[in-house]
Amino acid sequence: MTGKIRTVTEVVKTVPDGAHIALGGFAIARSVVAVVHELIRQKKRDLTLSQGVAGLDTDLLVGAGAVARLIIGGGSLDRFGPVHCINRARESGSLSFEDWSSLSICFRYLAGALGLSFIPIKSLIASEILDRLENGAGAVQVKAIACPFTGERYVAMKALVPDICFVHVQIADSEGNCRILGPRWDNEEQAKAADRLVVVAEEIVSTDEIRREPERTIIPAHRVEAVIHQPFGAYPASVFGCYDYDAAHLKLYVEHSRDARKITDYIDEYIRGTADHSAYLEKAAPLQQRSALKARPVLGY
Amino acid sequence: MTGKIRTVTEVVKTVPDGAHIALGGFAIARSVVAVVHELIRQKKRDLTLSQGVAGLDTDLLVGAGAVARLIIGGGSLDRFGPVHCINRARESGSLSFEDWSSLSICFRYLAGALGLSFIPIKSLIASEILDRLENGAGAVQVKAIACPFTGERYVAMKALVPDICFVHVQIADSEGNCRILGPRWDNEEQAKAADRLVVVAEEIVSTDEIRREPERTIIPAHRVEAVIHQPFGAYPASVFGCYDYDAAHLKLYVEHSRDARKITDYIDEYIRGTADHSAYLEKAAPLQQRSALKARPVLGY
Amino acid sequence: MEIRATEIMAAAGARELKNGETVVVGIGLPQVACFLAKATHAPELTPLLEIGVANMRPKDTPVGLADSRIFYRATCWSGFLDVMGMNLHRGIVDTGFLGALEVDRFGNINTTLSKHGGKLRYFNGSAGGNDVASLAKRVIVIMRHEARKLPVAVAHLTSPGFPGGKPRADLDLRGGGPHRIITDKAVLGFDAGTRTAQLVSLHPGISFDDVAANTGFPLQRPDSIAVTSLPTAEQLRILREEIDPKSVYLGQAL
Amino acid sequence: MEIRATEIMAAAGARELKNGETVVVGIGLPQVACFLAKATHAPELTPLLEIGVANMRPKDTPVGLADSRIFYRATCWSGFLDVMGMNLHRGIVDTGFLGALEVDRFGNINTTLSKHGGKLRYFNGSAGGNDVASLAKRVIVIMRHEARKLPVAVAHLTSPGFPGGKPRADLDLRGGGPHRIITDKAVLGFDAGTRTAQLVSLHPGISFDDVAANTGFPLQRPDSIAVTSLPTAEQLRILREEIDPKSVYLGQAL
Repeated sequence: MTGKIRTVTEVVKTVPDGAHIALGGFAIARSVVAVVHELIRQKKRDLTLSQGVAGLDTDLLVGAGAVARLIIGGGSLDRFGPVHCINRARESGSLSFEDWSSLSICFRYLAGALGLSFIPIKSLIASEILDRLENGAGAVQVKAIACPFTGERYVAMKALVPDICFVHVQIADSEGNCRILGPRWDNEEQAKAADRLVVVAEEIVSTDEIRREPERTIIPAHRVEAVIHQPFGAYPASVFGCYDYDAAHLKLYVEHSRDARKITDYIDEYIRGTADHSAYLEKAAPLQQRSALKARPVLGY
Repeated sequence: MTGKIRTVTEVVKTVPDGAHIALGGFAIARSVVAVVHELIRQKKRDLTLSQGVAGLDTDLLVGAGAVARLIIGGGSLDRFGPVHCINRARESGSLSFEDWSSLSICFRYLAGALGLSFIPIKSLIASEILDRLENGAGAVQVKAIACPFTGERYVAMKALVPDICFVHVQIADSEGNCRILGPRWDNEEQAKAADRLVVVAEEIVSTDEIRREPERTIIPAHRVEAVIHQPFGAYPASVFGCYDYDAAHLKLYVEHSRDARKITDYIDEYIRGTADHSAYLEKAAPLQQRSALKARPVLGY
Repeated sequence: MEIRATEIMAAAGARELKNGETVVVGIGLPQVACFLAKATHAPELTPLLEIGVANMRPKDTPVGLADSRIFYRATCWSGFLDVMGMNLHRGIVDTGFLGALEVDRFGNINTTLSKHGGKLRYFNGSAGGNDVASLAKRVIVIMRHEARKLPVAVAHLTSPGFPGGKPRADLDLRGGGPHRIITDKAVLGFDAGTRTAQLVSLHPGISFDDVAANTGFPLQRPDSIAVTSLPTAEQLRILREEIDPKSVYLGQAL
Repeated sequence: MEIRATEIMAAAGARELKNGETVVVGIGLPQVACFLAKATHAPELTPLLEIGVANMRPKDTPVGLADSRIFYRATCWSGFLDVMGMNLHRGIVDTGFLGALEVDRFGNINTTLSKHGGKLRYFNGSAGGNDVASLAKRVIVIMRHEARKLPVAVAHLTSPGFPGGKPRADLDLRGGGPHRIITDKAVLGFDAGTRTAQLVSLHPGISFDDVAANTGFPLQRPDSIAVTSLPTAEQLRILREEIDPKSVYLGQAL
């Protein structure tokens, strides 16, 4: 039974311009590349993006000019380089930028997930991150408060409640019960904070299989609006247990992302120039190449 | 290698009178009976106990007169009956009592686990639970506050940080990496809130086994001070995946717990009258009886 | 076999649940009502247990919330923080079922103590009850219909309905509050204006005077009195053959 | 083979770690230093990764924190909330290792931007850096020794050391703050009174004048100058044969 299984094209059609999107990737791991490519193909505009540590997915969206506002804790492509498109956009001031830390973004998602409109934290204090938030786009998101019991001073942060969250997982059933293999960074909190949740799964299993190990269900089906079944949906990023990152393609990406014109060439060739994710995969990594990236069962990469 | 493996006797010797102990059981499931019995044998006094939903473990300690203060969200022995010893102590006013709800206790443990000195909640509002806290023992634990961003009114609660937490788990290694099978109620939050953490495990596995499925580690070793290996350590309560509750012994317990004198008879016979948990098991549930309670692998009970 | 009051109650409870909803249930009739709805008009219902369970398939008639039999073959095992924090407190739980020692005319619930005959006796307290009553969009109470269990005012306000008859918003309560009280004699609802309990329907063969005499607070006689629909033959078959074959929940004296 | 500066740095980092401690590490030299300590005097060290990893056994020289190779065979895979919330924010992380674009005389760290030559350039930002600097009991920075990377004041205070030279408590910061700056030329520490960076030891063959000339803030010449201990033969063997056989971290230009 197909349940909530939808194509990425169908799902992205339901994302309005200007929406606040939370992305589940971290640097070059479980990046929601299939979704980001389709957001670019469908020419979505003025998006607000939030993420703990931005990576390939967010850098691409910024490079495509789809983003008006960024709310992130940091950004990196690991050793392959910095997030050039994001950094360039900051330097040119072409988008509204909120700089946080990994834990403060996680706490803000946690507050959203728990239905708390605010949460205190002991990070950010006495830093220029806080100064910039207080004097900039984040001014209405932070406030100095004291513990009503101990008097200890905290930074109160407003809950982060994305309109829609996209998380890339290894295993799901057609109803949306999800398993995440390996570390989960802030995926559970961001997924449960969002008003709408869509998961991209490498593999679809039966609900009976899910019922065999319910402890492993990180996201239960009733929270999930749609399930996109897309093997290699994070390529060229890695998905633990499924496939490794493609170092050659990441180098190619970074070469292009250094330069505003060249990133457009990349996007035209690999994204706008391909009809869908399958066509993109055939172009960027034909079957033989994908097979070589497949994870070995014990190593997981 | 023995790592952090200790006997319940050794561990309980390190618990000072007057300590705040968090217990991991829920009604008649994963109750930390082996620890509670030893606390009674070693005549610990003036304990503060906190727990989400009190059950057999807490009722026993209260019945033995070891508890000076109770902080719980509720209490029950499921269909076997109410927590007679706890209710009787309340009626006679023989202990200081803080009545909360399951979620408010969980949020207070969460705050403790996250190193937040307080946390807001939208439960308790407009209830006599809150009135009693404000006018009684809980007065310094609750305070009305408003969200600094939305102005929404919350009850701020002080974090709950137990001196020592005892949690009964199915599987651990000798270093303290723990798996909990089945629902976990507030075990993770209370365990990570406490200043000291001791786990009682039904089965000890190698650390290599733990490294095969790290997603299943709910409590990592570096949080754990000691591991008590005690099969049937929760008897007559149930431990999902290991054994069922013993309905006959629970009925026997409830019959005794109804009456102040009779509960003393029970404690004298089954706890003070036995040298340790093995002697107690031999008396209360000889091998054949324990075998009959063993869980069937698929059903888990 | 004659239709039992418990079967009428289960069917009435099931009728209140819409397909696709998220429901916090407890052991006994709430769970039976939820699974009856799921087996009939609401297959995509998601039952949750406060201890950290979603979409379970109870087996061998569990004795309580902590019984391994109740969370058998669930699709998710988590904890309080997920079910009550990230669902209930997040505001996405549609219906919460609760039992009660007492429910008063404003739907306030007491599960903490009784003072009958001047003697103070304590019971289980809130557990998740106050959280469900505070936060669920809609609360349904299932209980025995008895005057002393339906007083003008509860002896202890454990879980809020409409305290003082006030609108929930004025009290800073998020959830929608009490929606139905389903008893062995009738279904009660709440007047939108006065927020007091009103008769919705009488179970077949039960008179208004019987209900009024067994209700501790004044109950207004409606101009026309509805009768609670009986369970259909198919509902009875599911209740008796699939959900509770040993008649553990449906056979008990409430 | 000659002892490399990176090997001296790794050994110096390892020396700062006591057995039984909990340590938040990153990719590269911090991870190498941590595993050197674990393989020698501190077998019960627990390395944590912010993404949700405890006690991993990295394999095949990972390229970063999100590389599956770095969290291989961990004893626990969780998330930010566990590692950074329930460990770091809970106050039980003993040491946090950080890298930096710039570190100033008060140990304040910049990982956000550079303004060299008047040109504003942005970098990775905080990620877990501000959280570690704010909350760990002790912070150790490992970096290349260059005047422009060790300025009087950072171009952007991403992660607090002793801002304004003030005591951390006066600033409401919980963690202990910067403890060591380990570079390819020397080990720096912080004066308890002035909270400014001081020379702790020079690596063998490095002169004070060399270090002073390559430090952007004034560095006081101690009366007697200690020399950083070289890695032992056993430490070198472990570094070269077990931890980084391909010389990926130890071979790189910092």
